[in-house]
Amino acid sequence: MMSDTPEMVKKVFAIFVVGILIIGFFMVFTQMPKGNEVNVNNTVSRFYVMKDVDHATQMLDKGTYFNKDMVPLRNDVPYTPITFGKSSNLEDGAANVVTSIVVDYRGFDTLGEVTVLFLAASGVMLVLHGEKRKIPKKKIAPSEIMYVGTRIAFAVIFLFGIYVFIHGHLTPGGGFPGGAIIASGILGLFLGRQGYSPNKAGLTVFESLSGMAYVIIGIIGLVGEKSFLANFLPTGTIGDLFSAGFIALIYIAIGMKVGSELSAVTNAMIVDTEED
Amino acid sequence: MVDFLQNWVYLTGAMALVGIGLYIVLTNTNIFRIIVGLNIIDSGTNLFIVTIAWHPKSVMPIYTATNNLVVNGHVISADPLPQSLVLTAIVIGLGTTALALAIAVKIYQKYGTLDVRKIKEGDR
Amino acid sequence: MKTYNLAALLVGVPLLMAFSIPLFGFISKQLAKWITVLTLGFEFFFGLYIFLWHIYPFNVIMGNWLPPFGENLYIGPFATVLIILISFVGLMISIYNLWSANHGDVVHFALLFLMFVGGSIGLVSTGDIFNIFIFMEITGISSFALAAYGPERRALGGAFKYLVVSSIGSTLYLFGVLLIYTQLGTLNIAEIAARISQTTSGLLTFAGILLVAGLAVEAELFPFNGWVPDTYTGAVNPVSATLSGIGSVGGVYVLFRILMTVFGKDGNFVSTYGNIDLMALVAILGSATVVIGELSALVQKNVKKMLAYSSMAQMGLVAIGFSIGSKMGSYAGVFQLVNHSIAKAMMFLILGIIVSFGIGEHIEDMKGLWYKSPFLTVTFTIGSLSLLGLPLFGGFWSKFALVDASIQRGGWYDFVIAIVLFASVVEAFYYLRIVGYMFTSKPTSTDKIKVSISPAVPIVAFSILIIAIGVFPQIVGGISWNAAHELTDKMGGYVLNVIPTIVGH
Amino acid sequence: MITLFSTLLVILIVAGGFVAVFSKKLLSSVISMGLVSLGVSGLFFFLQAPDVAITEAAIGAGLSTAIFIIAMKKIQKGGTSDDE
Repeated sequence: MMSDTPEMVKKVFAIFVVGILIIGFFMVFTQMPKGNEVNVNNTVSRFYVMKDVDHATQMLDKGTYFNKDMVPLRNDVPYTPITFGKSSNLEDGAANVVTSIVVDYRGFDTLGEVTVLFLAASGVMLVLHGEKRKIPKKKIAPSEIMYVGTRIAFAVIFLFGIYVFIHGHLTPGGGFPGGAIIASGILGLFLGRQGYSPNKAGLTVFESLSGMAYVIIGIIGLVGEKSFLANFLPTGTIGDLFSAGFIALIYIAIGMKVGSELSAVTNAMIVDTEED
Repeated sequence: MVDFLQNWVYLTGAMALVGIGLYIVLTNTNIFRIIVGLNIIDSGTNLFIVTIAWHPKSVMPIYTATNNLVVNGHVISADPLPQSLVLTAIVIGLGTTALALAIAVKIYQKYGTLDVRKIKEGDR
Repeated sequence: MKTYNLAALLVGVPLLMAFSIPLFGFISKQLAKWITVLTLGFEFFFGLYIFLWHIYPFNVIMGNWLPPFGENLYIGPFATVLIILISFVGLMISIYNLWSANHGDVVHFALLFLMFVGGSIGLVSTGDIFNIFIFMEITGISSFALAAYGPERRALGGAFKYLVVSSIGSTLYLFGVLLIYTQLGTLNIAEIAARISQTTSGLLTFAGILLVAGLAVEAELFPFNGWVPDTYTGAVNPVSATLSGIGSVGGVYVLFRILMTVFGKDGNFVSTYGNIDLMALVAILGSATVVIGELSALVQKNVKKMLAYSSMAQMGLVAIGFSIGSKMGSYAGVFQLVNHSIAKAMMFLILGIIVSFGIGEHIEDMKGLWYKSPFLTVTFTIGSLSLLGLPLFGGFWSKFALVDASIQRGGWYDFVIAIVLFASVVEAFYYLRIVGYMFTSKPTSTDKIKVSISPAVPIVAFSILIIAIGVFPQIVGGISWNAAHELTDKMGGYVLNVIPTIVGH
Repeated sequence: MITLFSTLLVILIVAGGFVAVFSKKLLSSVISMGLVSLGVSGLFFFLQAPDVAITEAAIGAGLSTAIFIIAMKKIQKGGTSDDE
C-alpha cells in the first residue's frame, strides 16, 4: 500500500493499528451483558424463534408494546407452545429457525445476497473477458479411474447438493451450501478430465432463469399478498417436507442459481490453466 | 465460571484472527497475500458474530423432536438472527474473494508482477 | 404509518432486469444496453411520480412483516430527492454508454452498471441497518468490477486498491452494527434511533467510530479516501462519472442517516450520543478533506486526476454542510450534493468525449478546444462555473446556504466560512485555468469534433438542469428543505413515520 | 470436555493464522488460510450454529481455497516463493 516507507516502519505502524483496534474491542467486551440468562429474550429473535411476530405486531399496533422508558416489553408477549410434528398452520412453517429468518422474515436481505454473488460472477467474467482456452500441447491421457471416479462422484455429490437445499427448512444447510456442493462436484469433473468444459450458454440461461424465478416469486407475493416477498403458500405441520410455504421454492431457486454461478466462476477462472 | 471464560476464549480467537488479517493486509506487498489477509479478516468477523449470538447454556436453533427451543416462556436457543447474518457475510466474502482473484490474475497478465510497488512504478 | 408496497418495484424491477440481461445479451449486445436505459427510465419516472404526486413519506413493507420485525424501505423526502437524482444521473450515463461502451464484455458491463444504480437506489431507501450493509456490498462489488473495466491497465491497480479499502471498511461497519445489536436487540433504524440512549456510552462511542470509519470510505472522507484518485483516474470516463455522481451520493446518505437519525440527539443543533460528538469529528474530517483535496487538485496537470481530487473536496464540503447539524446546514448539504453530482458527472462525460477523439487528458491538451468544439467547451465551462459557485449557476445557492448555515451556528463553526471561501478561490483558479486554455490558444490543427446524438443528450440535459437550478433554485430547494427537516427532527421526521406507536424521549 | 476441545481448536486456528503470516511460500499461506476457515467452521458447530458451520465448510473452506489455488496455478506461481 505505502510504497515508499521502509519495511520496519510499516510493520510498526501495522502493529500499532491492530493493537488499538484490539484494545478497543476488549474494552467494549467488558461492557457487554453476559449473565446467566440467555439474552435472546431481549432481542427481536425471540419472536422469530417463537414464530409469534404477528402477535407482537398486534401488541405494537395497540401501543402497548413499547413502555414509557421505550424498553420493549419483549418478555410480555404471550406465546403459544410449538411442538415438533404437531403444531400446524404457523405463521412460518420452517423447523430450522435460521432458515425461516434467512428466507422469510428477512428475505429481502437474501435477495440482495444472491445479487451480490451474481454480480461477483458477472464481474469475474467482465474482468477475465477475452481469454481464450489454449489447447493443451501434450495431452495427458486421463487416468481411467480418475475419469470414471469423478463422474460417479459427481452424480452422488449432485444428488447430495439437491438434498441439502430441498431440506433447508428442516435440517442445517439450505440453498447456499447446496449450490456450493454442486459447484464442487463440477470442480471435480474439471480435475477428472483434461479440457472438460461445461455448457457455458446453458449455465448462463440456468443462472438467469433461477434468478428471475426468485424475483417473480417476490412479485407474486406483491400481487397476491400485497407485499413483496410475502409467503403465498399454506404452511403445513412443522417438521414435514411440505411445510414451509414458499421457503422450499426459494431455496430451490437459490440452490440452482448458486450452483450454476459458482460453476461459471470456476469455469472462467480455470480456462487457460491447461499447460502450454 | 469456566463457561464464562469460554466466551472470552472465542472472542480472543476472533479478535486475533482479525488482527492477523489486518497485519497481513497492511504489511504485505504481494496481491495474493493481501487477499489471504482479507479472507482471514472475514473468518474472524464471522467467528465474532456467531460468538456474541451464543451462550454456554444455549441449544441450536432448530426444532426437532427432541430439541425444544422455548422452556417456560423463555427462549433457550442461540440467537438465530446473527447466525443468519453470518450466512450472508460468508457468501459476500466468497464473492469479494473471487472478484479480487480475477483482478489479480489480470494484473499479473498485464504487468507481469504481483508486487504492489512495481505496479505503481509501471503506471508512471 | 403510511404504506405503499408497490414501491418495492423500485428495487424489484432493476433486479429482475439485471438477472435477465444475459438472456437478452444472446440476442444482441445493443439490446442489453437499451434494457439498461429502459429500466433506469422506469426508475426515474417512478421517482418523479412519487415526488410530483406527493406520495412520500411512506413505508414499503417486505413480506408482510411490519417493522421492527421485518425489513422495510422508508421513502421520505430525503430518499425521494436522492432516488430522483440517482436515477436521473444513471439514466443519462446509460444513454451515454450506448455510444461509449463498445469493447470487451458489453453485456456484463451493462448488467453491472444497472445493478450499481439499482443498488444505490436500494441503499438510500432501506430502513434496516444490516440491509444497508448488503446494498453497500452490491454497489461495492459492481463498482470494483466496473472500475477494472477498460482497455487501459492502470484501471486494474485502482480497482484493486478500492476493493481492499472498501472491504476493510465494510467489515468495520459490520462490527459496528453487531455491537449495537448486542445492546438493543434490533436492526431496524427507527427502533435503534428511538432507543439509542439506553446503550452504554463507551460501547456506543466505539461502535460509532467503527461505523464512521466504515462509511467514510464510500463518502470519500479524509483518512479513508486514498483510493479515490487512483480509481477515478484508472476507470473509463463513464465509470468515473458513475462513481462520482452516484456512488458518493449513497455513501454520504448512509453516513448522515447513521449519524443524524440513528445516533443523533435533538437540540438546536444535532449532536450525537456517546462520549465523543461524532458530528464534530466528521466536521473536522470534512474540513481536512476539503483542504487536502483542493490543494492536490491545484497541482495536478492531468485533468482527470484534477477532477478526481476536486470530487473529493466537494464531498468534503457536503460533509461539512450536514455536520453543522442545523436545518440550514442539512439543506446546504443536500443542495450541494445535487449540484456536485450533476456537474461532476457531466464533466467526466465531456472528458470522455474529448479523450475518445485522441486528445489527451493533460491540461496542455485542452488548448484551443473552442476552435474544435464550441459545444463541449461551453458545457464544460457551465460545469466549472457551477462547481466554483458563480451566481446564476446551481453551485452558487448551495455555497451561499453553507455560509449562511455556518454564520447561524457561530462559535468555532465560523471557520467553515473560511473553508468555503478558500475552496471557491482554489477551484476558481484551477477550473478557470482549464477554461482559459480552452478559449485562448489556437491549436495547430483544427479538426472539428463531431459529437453524435447519444453522448450529446446527457450533456445537454445536465447543463440545462444546472442553469435551471441556478435560475430557479426552488426546483431543488423545496424538497431539500423537507429533507433537511427529516434529518434534523429525528422523531417526527423519521421514527414516528416508521413505528407510530413508539414512545418518544 | 467440549470446552477443552474447543479451546484447543481456537489455539490451532490462531497458530494457523500465524503460519499464514510468516510462511515464505504463498501456497502454504493459502493452505493455512483454508485450515483456519475449516477450524472456524468446526467452532461454529460448538457454538450451536450448524447452518453456519455447513456453509462455512462448503464455501469458506472449500470453494474459496479451490478458487485460490486455481488462480495461483493460472499465474504459474504455485510452488515458488513470492519474492517477485
